[in-house]
Amino acid sequence: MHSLDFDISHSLAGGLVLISFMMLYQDRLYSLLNVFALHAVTLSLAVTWQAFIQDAPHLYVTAAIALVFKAIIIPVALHRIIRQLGIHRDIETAVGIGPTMLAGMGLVALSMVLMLRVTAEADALAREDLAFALSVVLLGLLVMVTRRNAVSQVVGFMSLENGLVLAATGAKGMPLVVEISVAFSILIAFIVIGIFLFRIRERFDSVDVAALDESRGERR
Amino acid sequence: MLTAVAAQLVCVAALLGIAVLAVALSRAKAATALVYGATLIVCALALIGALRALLAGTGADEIVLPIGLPWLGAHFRLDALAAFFLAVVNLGGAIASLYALGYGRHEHAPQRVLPFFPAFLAGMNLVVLADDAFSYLLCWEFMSLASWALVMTHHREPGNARAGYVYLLMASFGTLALLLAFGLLAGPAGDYGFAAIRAMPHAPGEATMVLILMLLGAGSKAGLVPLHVWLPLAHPAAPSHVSALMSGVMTKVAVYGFIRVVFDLLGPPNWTASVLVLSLGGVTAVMGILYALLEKDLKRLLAYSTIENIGIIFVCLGLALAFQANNQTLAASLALTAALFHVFNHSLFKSLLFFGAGAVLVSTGARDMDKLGGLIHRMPVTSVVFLIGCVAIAALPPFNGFVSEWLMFQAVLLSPSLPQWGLKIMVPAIGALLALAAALAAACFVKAYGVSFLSRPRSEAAANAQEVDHFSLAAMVILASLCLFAGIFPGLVIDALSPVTQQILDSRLGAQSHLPWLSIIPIAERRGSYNGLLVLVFIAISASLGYLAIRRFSSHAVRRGPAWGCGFSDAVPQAQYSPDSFAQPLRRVFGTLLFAAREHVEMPPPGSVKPARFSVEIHDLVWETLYGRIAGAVDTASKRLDRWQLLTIRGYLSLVFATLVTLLLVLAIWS
Amino acid sequence: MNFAAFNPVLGVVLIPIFAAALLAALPGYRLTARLNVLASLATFVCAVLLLILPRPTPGPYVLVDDLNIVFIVLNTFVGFTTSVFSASYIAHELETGRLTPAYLRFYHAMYQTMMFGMNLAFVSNNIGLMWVAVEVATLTTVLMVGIYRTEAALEAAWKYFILGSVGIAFALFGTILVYMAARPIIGEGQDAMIWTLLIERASQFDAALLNVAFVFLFLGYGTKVGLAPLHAWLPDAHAEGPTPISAVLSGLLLNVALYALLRFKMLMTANPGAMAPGTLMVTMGLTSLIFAAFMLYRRRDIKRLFAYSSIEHMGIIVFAFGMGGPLANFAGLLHMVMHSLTKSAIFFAVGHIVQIKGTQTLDEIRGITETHPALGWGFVAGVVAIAGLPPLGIFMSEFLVVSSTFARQPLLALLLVFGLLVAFGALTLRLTGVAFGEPRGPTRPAEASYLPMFAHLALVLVAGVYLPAPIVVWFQHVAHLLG
Amino acid sequence: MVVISDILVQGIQMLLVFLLAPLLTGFIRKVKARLMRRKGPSILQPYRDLLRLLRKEVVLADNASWLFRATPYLTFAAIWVAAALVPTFATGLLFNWTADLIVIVALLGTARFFLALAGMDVGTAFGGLGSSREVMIAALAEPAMLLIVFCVALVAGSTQLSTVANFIASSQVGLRVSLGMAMIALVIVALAENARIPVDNPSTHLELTMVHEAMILEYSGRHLALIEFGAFLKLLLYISLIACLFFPWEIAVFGAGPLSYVIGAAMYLLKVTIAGFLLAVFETATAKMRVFRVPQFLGAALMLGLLGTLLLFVSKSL
Repeated sequence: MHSLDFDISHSLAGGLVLISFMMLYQDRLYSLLNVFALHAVTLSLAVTWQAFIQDAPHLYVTAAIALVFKAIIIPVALHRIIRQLGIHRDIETAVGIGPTMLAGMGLVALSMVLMLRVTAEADALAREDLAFALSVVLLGLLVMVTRRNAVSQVVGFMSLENGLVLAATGAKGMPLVVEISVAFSILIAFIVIGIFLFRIRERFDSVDVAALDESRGERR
Repeated sequence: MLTAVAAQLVCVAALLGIAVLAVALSRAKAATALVYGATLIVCALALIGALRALLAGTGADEIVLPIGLPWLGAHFRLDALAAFFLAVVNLGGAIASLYALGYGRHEHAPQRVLPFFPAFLAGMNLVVLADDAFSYLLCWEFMSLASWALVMTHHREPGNARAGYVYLLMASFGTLALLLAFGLLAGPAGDYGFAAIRAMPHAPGEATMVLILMLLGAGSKAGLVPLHVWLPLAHPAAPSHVSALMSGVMTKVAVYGFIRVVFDLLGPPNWTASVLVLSLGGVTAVMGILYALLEKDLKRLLAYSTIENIGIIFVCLGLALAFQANNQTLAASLALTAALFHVFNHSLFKSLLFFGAGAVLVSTGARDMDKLGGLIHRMPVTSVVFLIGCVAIAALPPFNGFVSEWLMFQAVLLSPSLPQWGLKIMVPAIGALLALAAALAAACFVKAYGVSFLSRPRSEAAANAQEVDHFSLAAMVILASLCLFAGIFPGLVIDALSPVTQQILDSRLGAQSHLPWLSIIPIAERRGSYNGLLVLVFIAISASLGYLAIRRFSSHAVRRGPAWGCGFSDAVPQAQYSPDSFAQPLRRVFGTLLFAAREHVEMPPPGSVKPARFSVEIHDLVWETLYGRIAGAVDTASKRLDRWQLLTIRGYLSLVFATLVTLLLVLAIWS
Repeated sequence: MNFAAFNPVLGVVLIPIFAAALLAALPGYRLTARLNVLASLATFVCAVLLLILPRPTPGPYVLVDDLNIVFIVLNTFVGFTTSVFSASYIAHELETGRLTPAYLRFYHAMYQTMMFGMNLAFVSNNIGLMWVAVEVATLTTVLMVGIYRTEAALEAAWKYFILGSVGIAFALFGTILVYMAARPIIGEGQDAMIWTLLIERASQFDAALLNVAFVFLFLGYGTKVGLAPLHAWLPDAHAEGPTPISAVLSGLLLNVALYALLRFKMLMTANPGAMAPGTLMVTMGLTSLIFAAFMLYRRRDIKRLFAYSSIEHMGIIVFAFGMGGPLANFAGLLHMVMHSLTKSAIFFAVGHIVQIKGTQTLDEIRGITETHPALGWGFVAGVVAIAGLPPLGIFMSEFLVVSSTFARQPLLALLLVFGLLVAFGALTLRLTGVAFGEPRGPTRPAEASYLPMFAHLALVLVAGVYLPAPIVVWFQHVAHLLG
Repeated sequence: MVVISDILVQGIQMLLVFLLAPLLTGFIRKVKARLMRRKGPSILQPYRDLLRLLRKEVVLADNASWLFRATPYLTFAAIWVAAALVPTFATGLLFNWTADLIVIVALLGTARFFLALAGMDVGTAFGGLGSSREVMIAALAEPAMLLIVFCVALVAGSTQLSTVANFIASSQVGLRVSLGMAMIALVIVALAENARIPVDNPSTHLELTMVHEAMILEYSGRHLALIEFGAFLKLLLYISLIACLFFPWEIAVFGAGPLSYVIGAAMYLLKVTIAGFLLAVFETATAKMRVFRVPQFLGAALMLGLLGTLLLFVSKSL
């Protein structure tokens, strides 16, 4: 039983990392959103499994939030935004896909080295879980850093947050997990609304640097 | 009954009270008279207290107040060294207040001076009294801050803002250096009390480090080259009575700090340390006076001359260090006496000269010597006292400046007894530098007096100048008489200084005041002696003899006529020697190397009616090579770093990301 | 109601949140501004009661100890004075039409919500709750920064929001890791997040896990502290929001994050196997100090200038805590208090100056001491204090930091001194420009009370010369706690 | 009784230098003239010049101040006092301990200070030119002078002239290279200080080459007489100084009795005569140098002084 528990959660968490890699690989916005929806579904599965094996019913709420909000509402909303704002559908990369993948692998290796050594005393499940979660967090951040489109950056942030939820649920008995996942969902909602309201069409750095400096009165 | 130190602190509190009162009164008409009158009285009381403590020689008197650093309290101590410097401070303060009773009336923004003037005096008093590192630094910076506010009095005048800025920056630099020095002295446990520091042994390397830091810290306040740059900017920018205090007194407080830490707290020095002090002092003396020589702004000239005098004082201190390091305490006390004597002297004549410059400024509105001239006819009293100041500062007998330089040369002449070859060879060379500085000082003050007070007026304002008020004149006359007094009765001053050397070096010069004819014999009669009184009497007798003889035997006829101008009579006043042209020979000799001075002559071809043009370019190499580069480096660095401020959000995120990854990598590799 | 049974902790937390609800509902500028002041005063009174009355025993959610009481009192005090300042400031904003009454209502509600978040963060004994509270405070300030809805303000708010969110995520990850480290020792559930329990057993935690946790916490909360290179949001947020918010940001919000950092630092030091957090803090502190010092030179906007100065001072404070030891910790604590008081006083002055001159551009502000003596000299005193000159309070802490560091790590002290000097040069350069010279721009008198500014400055002045013994003992105890 | 004789000897010395000074200048002029195969004026001509000047009226510039009129008396007095303090024929005079070598140098400095001021007073270009060049020369001569003092003081262990003279006369010293260097340096300084060729030409009146003469151009009548007299005294002073420091042979020790005083006086006269003769020969054989060559000339003195001091250290340590 223990080994089955372990294998399933292991493979789900591993799947999450894999899907993070897939995100790095995407060069179309729509496909990125789809991959992200897959990410969220996988997360929701992983959380459900954790709820089951930890016998923690409140985690089902978290899983439900992940499924409904992140796998369905957000991708749909982003689809609409892309359409309505007429966002260019290619993903502009600041760093090429190849180097990004390499960097991603480096990051995963780094988190493995760190976490596996770190949590030698903890139970294997938590250990693996943490290592994967850290990988997901770092990969999410990598997406944010290397992609120029606002939408892909939001996606990066959300996958980062998925990593957090993974870690939180993997930490057995951790209180406040639900609250945290709710809080984060609100945060993400804010971001998405922000994009829509402020018409940040292309990227976070859409504003031309020079214009930005003038508005700050800092240019000389 | 108050103890001596408590009485001094009461005076300080009174000064601070006056400062607060001045804020409240600043709009009132009588404020000027009230504030300066009150500071005059308080400073006079404090002066009496300090003199009593110095002359009575009752030993140290301490008090701890429950303020300042919480677990330490604020320690204050009045010993002979502090008493001497308190006397200098309060003498300067009292006379400056007297002067300001008249001079202050011409101030158009008194509310910018009145609160800070007493605060400044209080700060200087407190620095001298402070007996723990925290109080010391706090008071030190308070003093800087108050004087900075005074420098900013005339903030609208061009250049003054920059002067204040450079001043504040250098003051802060100095304070930080002092802070580091005290940090070293106090050790990791943080024993900031001077008593604890004095009791602690200090390793040689640490001592050298402290000395260097003190040279940076106290030296920047005193004006050692190359830390002097703020001084000629800031001192002249303040109102003249404040300039007098800054130049005459505040630099001495810096000297006090140096003596207190290096001689008192640090214990016996290493002789190599003295090499540093000596060479810095020598360079400062010569450079300072050369700058002064090239200057044509009267107050800046005086400020540069302050740098020279500080150099002289530091040379004396370096000599004292050298002798002390070799246990030749009598010689050390001679050198220290010379230093302290010069401290006293310089506070007198530099205040006098700044007062004179202030009087000139009031009556002509000009500091630029190119606009002065002929004031000896319009300002009879000022011109006499200013002349006395000039003679005194040029180290000419029978005035006081000569006595301290004479003592210093006596100390220099004792240097062959030093065992170290480096010092043996170096000290005479430094002595020659000082002789050069003295001669240049004479040249410089011939120029200052000759151009401003003698010759023909170079501007309308100078031609119509009026003598200043009686308060100002009284202050200047008092200082001039003190200059003469200290010059002809040097034995009294030396005896008054002996408690200080006794305290610091455990050695003193023989008592002088009972010697016949009031001579001074610092070491032994066969080594050298001097009698200012007799020199004065001789000169007076000879001059009167000459005068009487001439009155008796020669023609009395006097005919007034135009000056001989080679046939060109009635030349315009601009044809006279100007400050620049007066300095030209010496500029040619020294300037090419030290100031990268170049003369450009534009001579029209024969037959052309165009005027010939002559211009001189002078570079302040210290400023350009050192400060200019530092400013440039800061500018470049900030420009480069500023690029990191113009990133996009993604850029910033990348920074965060990079930091995270770096830290994780470090963790992965390190653990 | 029995007075003894009254729990001031509840007051500290609940008064702001109720006030927020009330303010959101009430119309009218005068009333709401007064209510805002009143609520802040009441909170402050509660905080003082908290200080005076016997401490409540630590529960699962609430903790009051020597460390956080410093922060609470300071926080509520500055919150109170800022609300006084805000009352006169906002009136002017209404007049000039920069704010509408509706937004004003929002502003006041958010102000109290922010106070709630900060106070909650201080009193919470649960690291998860603390995280939530910090985030609440952050998000409310985000909203306030963008309240003017100019392009620049929105951009600033957006930047703050995004960088803040990443910080939030990091901090959360760190918190989870701490929980993971604590779980095997303390057991599952809420107990493993309770600070008092954590610190008791910290020595048994897995050191390596704590290390990773600390890196994340440090970066997460460090983003809010404004440590370089995580500081990018800070200058914009300060410059574009209303000035009371700038004052609160610099004076208080940075402290909240700093407080969180300190708590985790204590955890790290309690564990013998964990890496010394000092090195990291010292490095980042110095980086922030020196970087911000250079940045000060090229600022053209007066509020941005002082925002960088906040980064600089946070650098010094983090450096001091990183050095550790009774002296440096004492100094760090003192510096933090002094910085809060001084910096908010400066922002009060800056607020008035900007309102008079109608511009934030440094070059267009000249000769304030001449046209507005009280305001001008108040500003001078503030800048002089923040630059570390005596007899004002920051001098004492800088004195202690530098001198104690120099005796232990001379090289670090030299770097520190270098940074201080560079920053000093920039600040005084700007000070000279703003306070002196030929006056420029409008010179109408300010219709404002300078009371909050002078109250802060007076406190700073007194603290610089005389620290009452009880405060010293208390701070020393805290310094000892911090290790 | 002793005091009276002391004062008497001191008075004789003062009178001696007073009387001798113009004679020395007359002598030098005579020798120079003879060397140029001119007949030259009488050796007593300087006295006559002085008397003539005294009888002339004073022409003052319109804007001359009191300082201008007081300076001749002051400078004369200062130089006379200085000259009286240098032992000529006897050491240990009553007031010798009033002042040492440094004071004497400084007294001359005072005199020059006031003369330079007076040169500035009237406000003509000449006065300024003279003053500025004069102070330049002085500025360079003084460090050299100090090194000479140092060198001598190092040998004798004193700056007191009587002590130095007695010490060197006591022939414990022998011949020293460093003393020789110091002497050459002192000669150079003396030439510069007395405005002699090659630094300055006392008899020129070509404005652009003048230094000292330009400075006192405005003086006339009794004022000029005093200044001229001061210059004579100064020349004698320096020659006495050289004699006393480096050739103190047969100088009378204080209280040694009238005979040794007489011998000392005779020797002194001889020394002065020889020095005057040498000076005249030197001045005849040399040309005046450009003003801006003077620094190099005086720099040589400085170097010699320094070298002398260093050599002394070396020889002392051997």
